[in-house]
Amino acid sequence: MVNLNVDINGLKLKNPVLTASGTFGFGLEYADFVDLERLGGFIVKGTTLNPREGNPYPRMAETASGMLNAVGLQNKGVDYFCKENYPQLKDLKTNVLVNVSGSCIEDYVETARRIGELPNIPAIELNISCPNVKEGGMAFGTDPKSAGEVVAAVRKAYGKHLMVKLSPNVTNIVSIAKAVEDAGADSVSLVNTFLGMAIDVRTRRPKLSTITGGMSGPAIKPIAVRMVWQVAHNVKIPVCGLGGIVTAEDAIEFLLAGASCIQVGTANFLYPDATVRVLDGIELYCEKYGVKDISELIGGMKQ
Amino acid sequence: MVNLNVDINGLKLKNPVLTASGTFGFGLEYADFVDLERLGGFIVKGTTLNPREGNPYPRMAETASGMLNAVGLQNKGVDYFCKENYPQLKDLKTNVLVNVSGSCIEDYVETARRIGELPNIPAIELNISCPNVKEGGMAFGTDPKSAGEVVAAVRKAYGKHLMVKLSPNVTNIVSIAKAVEDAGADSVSLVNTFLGMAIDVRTRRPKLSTITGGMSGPAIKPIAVRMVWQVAHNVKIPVCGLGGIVTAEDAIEFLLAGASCIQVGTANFLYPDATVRVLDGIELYCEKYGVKDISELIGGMKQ
Amino acid sequence: MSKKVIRDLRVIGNERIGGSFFMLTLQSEDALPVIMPAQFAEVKINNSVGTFLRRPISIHDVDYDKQTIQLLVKIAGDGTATLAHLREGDLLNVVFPLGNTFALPLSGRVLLVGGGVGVAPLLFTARYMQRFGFRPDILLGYRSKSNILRKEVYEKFGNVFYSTDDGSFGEKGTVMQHSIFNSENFPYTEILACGPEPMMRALAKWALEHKVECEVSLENKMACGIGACLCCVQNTKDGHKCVCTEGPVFNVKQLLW
Amino acid sequence: MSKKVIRDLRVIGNERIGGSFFMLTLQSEDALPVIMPAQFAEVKINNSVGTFLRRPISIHDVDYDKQTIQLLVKIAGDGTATLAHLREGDLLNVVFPLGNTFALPLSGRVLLVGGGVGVAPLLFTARYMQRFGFRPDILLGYRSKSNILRKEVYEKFGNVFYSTDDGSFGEKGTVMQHSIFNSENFPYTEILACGPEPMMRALAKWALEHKVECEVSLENKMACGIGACLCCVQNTKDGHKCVCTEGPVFNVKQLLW
Ligand SMILES: Cc1cc2nc3c(=O)[nH]c(=O)nc-3n(C[C@H](O)[C@H](O)[C@H](O)COP(=O)(O)OP(=O)(O)OC[C@H]3O[C@@H](n4cnc5c(N)ncnc54)[C@H](O)[C@@H]3O)c2cc1C
Ligand SMILES: Cc1cc2nc3c(=O)[nH]c(=O)nc-3n(C[C@H](O)[C@H](O)[C@H](O)COP(=O)(O)OP(=O)(O)OC[C@H]3O[C@@H](n4cnc5c(N)ncnc54)[C@H](O)[C@@H]3O)c2cc1C
Ligand SMILES: Cc1cc2nc3c(=O)[nH]c(=O)nc-3n(C[C@H](O)[C@H](O)[C@H](O)COP(=O)(O)O)c2cc1C
Ligand SMILES: Cc1cc2nc3c(=O)[nH]c(=O)nc-3n(C[C@H](O)[C@H](O)[C@H](O)COP(=O)(O)O)c2cc1C
Ligand code: FES
Ligand code: FES
Repeated sequence: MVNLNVDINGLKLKNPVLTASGTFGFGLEYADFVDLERLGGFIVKGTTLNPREGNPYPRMAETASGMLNAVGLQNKGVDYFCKENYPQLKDLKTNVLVNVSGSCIEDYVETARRIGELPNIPAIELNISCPNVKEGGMAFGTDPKSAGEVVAAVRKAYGKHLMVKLSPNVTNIVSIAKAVEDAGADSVSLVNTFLGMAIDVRTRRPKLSTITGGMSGPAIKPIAVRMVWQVAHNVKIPVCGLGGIVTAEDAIEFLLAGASCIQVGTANFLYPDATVRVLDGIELYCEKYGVKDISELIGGMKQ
Repeated sequence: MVNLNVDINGLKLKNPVLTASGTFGFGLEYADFVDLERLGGFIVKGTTLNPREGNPYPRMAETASGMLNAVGLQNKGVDYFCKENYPQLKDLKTNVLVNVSGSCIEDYVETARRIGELPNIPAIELNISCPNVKEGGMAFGTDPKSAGEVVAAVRKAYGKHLMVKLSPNVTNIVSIAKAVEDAGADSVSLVNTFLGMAIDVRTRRPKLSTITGGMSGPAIKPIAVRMVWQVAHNVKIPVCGLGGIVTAEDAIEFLLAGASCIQVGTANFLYPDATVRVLDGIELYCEKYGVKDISELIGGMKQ
Repeated sequence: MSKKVIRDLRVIGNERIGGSFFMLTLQSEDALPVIMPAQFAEVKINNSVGTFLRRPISIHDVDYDKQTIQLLVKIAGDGTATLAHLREGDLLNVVFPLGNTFALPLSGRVLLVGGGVGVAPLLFTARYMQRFGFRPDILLGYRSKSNILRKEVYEKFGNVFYSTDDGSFGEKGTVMQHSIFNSENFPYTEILACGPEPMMRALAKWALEHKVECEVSLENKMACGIGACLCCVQNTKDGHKCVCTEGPVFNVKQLLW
Repeated sequence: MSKKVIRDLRVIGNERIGGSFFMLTLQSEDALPVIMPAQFAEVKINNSVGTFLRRPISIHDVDYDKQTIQLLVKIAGDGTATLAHLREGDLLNVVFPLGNTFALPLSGRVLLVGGGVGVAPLLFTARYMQRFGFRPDILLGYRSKSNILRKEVYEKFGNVFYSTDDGSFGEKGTVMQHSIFNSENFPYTEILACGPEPMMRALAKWALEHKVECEVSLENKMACGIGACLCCVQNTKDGHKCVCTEGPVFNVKQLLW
């Protein structure tokens, strides 16, 4: 028997497998394929203070080993979440985290505060890295100062576990991670999507209505692993790693690089049961290589 | 007949197809597969003032739709180039550019100066973006101020066409491009490789001797196209686009985004005749879509 | 809606049926879930380097006894071209059944309208109606006589009318130019349609003008197919709706066309 | 070295030959270029999603009349597994012939030593020697009797000695434990070897100690295969050398083992 429990700075997960916001809906979409309670937890779609219609169609383009999206945080707002989604999720025996987005500090703070009132949401993931909204979003996550400011403000209004999701579209990811740590984050997750674009050469038009969008999938994994490795060796708070994880081996690569837990994102579209495939694969790997406790893998890369 | 000529701020190319430094050797390696004189030009391996042995093996890892390399600018130094390589290249009826690298400003300047004395090298590509060397390299290319300094210094010592190659590992590629333009660059090329890493989960060791390396190939194309689009709309000097180009359609995507010429890199490893495949495909595309002059495509994305 | 499944289905037939069309017959080891007309499958294409995401394909026909589903596919690019090369015995990983179904009663005087590969979901729709004792009329539009797909099968389930662009079979012109839409009285209470967007837009306009109930099945680009990613949205009078779960079938009154 | 070509070769045979080994026979429409012993091909594997770069595979045998080359391949991962599924008539895009050849004379008393899939280039080496009237001795190391590949073909070209780890055929133990290396006099003037790195390191050590000329063929990871990328370097007494162009064959005196 392998011990897969991890403790992310007080947030207890039965295993390190979470899902990435925006790729797992509200979890229930996957209930036909996945026993949700087997997961370490899942992170629901980006939630904002007010409802958002998101960006116009087309919002998606396929790329080599990846995809671009320009959903633009379509969601029904935090109150709808509290009233309609939360009751369906609150009794699940797993960790349900809410991904909180905003276009100004006040919005982030107020959304976080309202989520904070829900007893069975143990943590939020603060999204300061969405490339698909005009104001806010990624702008906060690409500058240490403004990243620190929004985290500090939310920290005051939110008492539970505060995970902050970082943008990879930066020169120095460590400086952002440190700023966020100093401002009171309990953990960081990385990476969000890379800003990319694609043009249809037949029509000469951009493939996304917004021209640029966020790139995800296996294509980005090597950059994501590098950033996780850099951050994990330079901050004290735990790191949640993601970006292109499809298989258990991918997940283990992030753990070896220093992540304490991981998120499965775009892979859910390829295999709606990707999360349990990854989970089963991690267990198998541990058995095969004589790993008794998942903590042996975390940061376990040999040099 | 399609007119494929482009004029890159005085540098005349018979077509927009160049090759990316480090992926095309000194050109002659490809002579069995490609009529070198058909190309708009080619850019030879990164050259430094003194010989360099490069990094230890292993230097390469395959990734999803891409690869990591950690060659580390192995080369025999500028004098060897001038004495041994240049004579073999100087009579080719195409543009041979030298990619100039260094670990301090003085090295860049002196290497550029020596290359400047070779009558049949019409331009250099200044590599301020190599992620695979400890000092210099990418450090210059990730900060507008130091990027501007090295370009200004080389500008003084080098009178011919000065193309500056930008690193994509930055928050704001436009600010770097502008700094380089202000410092006297004649054109910019982008992108160099993305800093990434990969771990072998069986051995738990990094797949590269240097842990991190540079990622290239189709995986990075959407990010590269986005950066080219941003830069082309914010500087006046021409942009040479690259990153993941394998097919003519890929090349045209860069042209539509605003590149005046393109470079074929990693694709040369997949198909040693990739450059002529791209060139033939561009011509075919122009015929099919009634494009009379390649300049109609440059920046031709409709919004 | 019934439970969705992810399954490796075995290819037991892959038939070229003219032009760039082929028909895959896929067998499941376990009993099939309940499948409704217009539902679709998301197919994982493993050995096409250019195909990252699954491909949505309508369920063309269902045989619960044999535990088979059929997909009628047109080669549109790398992914579908790779499917065309599948051989008997190969496995195909499929997520199904996905999407909603027609909301209008399938019991009145129903006209099914299809164009090109849009005819795919109509066969199972007609078969489904037969099970409840109804027989739709079916209007199929093709480019030319040689493009007509599986003529006899459709004719088992309803009266089939044809229009071809070049007049080589049935009436000449588009489906909208067919006499059905251009005679004094229109005998149907509902129209259910699937086909290229321009055809559906023209049909929607006609139906709204003539106050005939009309539902169309849309084909937006999808990433997940199960309502999780919000990529496939169609703008409607009630805002963005997911084509994969709130569609593919929409009443034309809902659309902002 | 002869001109390198990039060609679509037609698969005219793909034979499973025990365990995870198979042999591809590939035919060229045009005359083959001149191929030397130990040269290799870079094979493009198109329909494996996990395989981005070409795969280097030694040229196992050559038939200039039939315009065929053969590759002896061991399934090591996705790429080689995909090759194992090629069927007659499929096309395979191949860049060849690549690399150097043995520099030692292939005319003296030559011992060829191979282990596992490292036996691949030795067949063509022996055939090449025969053409000039020479007959090498060949020592092949395998895990077990059941792993022995193409026994009769090697035996056509030389006396073959075997060692197996479990002693089920030939002498028990590794090739280095074979009596050839452990008797009073060693009758060969040169050793040419290909196999797993530990075997080659042991052989190199022995050859240096016993002052016997020895060349080994290495298998570093490659991206381009033609000397352009500088990824495949081997550290030698003269610095980094490209295994794809300055190798795959190296004299053990050159190596820093
Ligand atoms: C609900 C639904 C049902 C469908 N039913 C069928 C069917 O029964 N038979 C059939 O042949 N086709 C059907 N399609 C269309 C089919 O999904 C596309 O033809 C297929 O995805 C193209 O993939 P490709 O890799 O061959 O081509 P690509 O190279 O990906 O693209 C070729 C063309 O198809 C379009 N396309 C690409 N991906 C999608 C996508 N995910 N959704 C829609 N269009 C896309 C592209 O814009 C391009 O114009 C259906 C689509 C939807 C959404
Ligand atoms: C000059 C040369 C000649 C070779 N000749 C033969 C031969 O005749 N028959 C044969 O079966 N194999 C031969 N190989 C080895 C063969 O190239 C690898 O087994 C193959 O690349 C593995 O690809 P894969 O996708 O199946 O496995 P992967 O999943 O890529 O890897 C499986 C294993 O193979 C190793 N590997 C991956 N890529 C390479 C590479 N480019 N070079 C070396 N090792 C790699 C990996 O590290 C891993 O351990 C040769 C290699 C070289 C360099
Ligand atoms: C369709 C889509 C929607 C997304 N929406 C959100 C979101 O609302 N909030 C967020 O923080 N990240 C969002 N992301 C980013 C993912 O959570 C994740 O960071 C990214 O996709 C990289 O991981 P992956 O490669 O495993 O998908 C979204 C990604 C996709 C593909
Ligand atoms: C093996 C290898 C070596 C490279 N060496 C250099 C170099 O010496 N100088 C340089 O400016 N870029 C170098 N590059 C970067 C390429 O020129 C190019 O910027 C990058 O690979 C992206 O383009 P691609 O995706 O088309 O390969 C190298 C890339 C590879 C893969
Ligand atoms: S395709 Fe993901 S929501 Fe419809
Ligand atoms: S593989 Fe590129 S130099 Fe050898």
